[in-house]
Amino acid sequence: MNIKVRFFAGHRDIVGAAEQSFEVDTGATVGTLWEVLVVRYPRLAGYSGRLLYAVNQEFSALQTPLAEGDEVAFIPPVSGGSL
Amino acid sequence: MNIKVRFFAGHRDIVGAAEQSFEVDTGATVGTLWEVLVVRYPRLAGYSGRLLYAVNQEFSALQTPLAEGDEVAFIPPVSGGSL
Amino acid sequence: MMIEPFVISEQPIAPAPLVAYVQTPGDGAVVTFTGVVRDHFEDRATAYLVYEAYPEMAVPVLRSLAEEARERWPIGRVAVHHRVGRLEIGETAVLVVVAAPHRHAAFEAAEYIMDRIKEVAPIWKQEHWADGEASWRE
Amino acid sequence: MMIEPFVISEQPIAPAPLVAYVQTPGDGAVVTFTGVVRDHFEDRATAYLVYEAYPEMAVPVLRSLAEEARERWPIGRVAVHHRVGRLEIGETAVLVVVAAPHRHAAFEAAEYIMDRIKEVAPIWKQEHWADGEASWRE
Repeated sequence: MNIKVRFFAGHRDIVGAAEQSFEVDTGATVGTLWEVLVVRYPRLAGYSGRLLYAVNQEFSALQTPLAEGDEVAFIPPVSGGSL
Repeated sequence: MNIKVRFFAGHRDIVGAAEQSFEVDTGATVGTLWEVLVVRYPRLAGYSGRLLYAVNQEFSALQTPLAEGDEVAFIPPVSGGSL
Repeated sequence: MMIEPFVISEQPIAPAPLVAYVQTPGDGAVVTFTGVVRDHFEDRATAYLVYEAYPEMAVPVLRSLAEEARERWPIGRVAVHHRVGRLEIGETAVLVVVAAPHRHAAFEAAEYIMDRIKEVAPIWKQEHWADGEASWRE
Repeated sequence: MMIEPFVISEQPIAPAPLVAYVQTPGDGAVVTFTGVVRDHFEDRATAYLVYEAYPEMAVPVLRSLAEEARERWPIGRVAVHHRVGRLEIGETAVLVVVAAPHRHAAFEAAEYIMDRIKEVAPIWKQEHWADGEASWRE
């Protein structure tokens, strides 16, 4: 399945791109896609467990299954501290 | 002692004046002045216990002693309900 | 323009100069409370309101309420303007503006000041009902 | 003028149209939170900020946070505008405006929405320090 991944903020700096496409196996989930990314970009590992996940602009979970053409975003921490 | 009394809102409607002067005995307090007013304007009695008191624009108490030339205000309830 | 932070006036209240006044470079949060004349109170239709103040006392009271808030929360500048006279529905009767380094203090302090205004500031409101009657809100 | 209540934009935020938008004749209270770029963070001097958003998602998230607040408190209209791009010290990054019949609900809802924005809205802040370094606030 072809999945589009959007990268923002610190993630975009690490990956060097705002958007990339990935081929994943049928049955892949948000979590398995994240593992693929961490292998390719080891500096992402520090974000594990501190992320929010979105599939097609909806909040999702690591267990959420993916489908052909989905847009996935791994949302780095947004807690902008205290305005 | 000559004391100036300011009347506001519902009090002014009852008394029919925004300001009046009263002669009180030496030793008079905010509380004794209020009793004088209630005798003269019985409709003020309903405000007893629901007032704030000011002498010379400072919050005061029923026990506060008065002095010649003081300006006293009996402040009807200001709780404007809930904006 | 010279801004007076604590004012009782018959003039309409313009929020922008007050918000600009409280904002200093160290404060990241500004909370503004706008009290607006509503069209009803407890199911009874309002035509307009008349506010009256004891202004020589009310202005120092507003200033002291800001000091009370400052003793409780780390806040920056505060401004409070209250209108008196006749106000139509939708007009602003009171504006409380509080700046602070962090937002929670600004929210708490602004609500505290407004609550205290309702408790002790010598400012009264006369409801003029749509049916022609009038009554002081006590 | 047609007002969009939930907006992510590079344009400066003008509070007056949003405050006018949320005000309806039944609501006596309007609470406005203004988030302003500060000149420092934890003792380090800031030069300017850059905000970035996932806008296709952030706008619906802002709308859903207003709905969350509406389930918790009796409130009227809500508007949230968030700026992105480069912001100088003193500029407004975010404006949250909540109207309600009564003030406590307006205060609570505005603070709740702002807290939730900080928790889940896909909007990031890059601090550009006065010493020339830059870092994402995470």
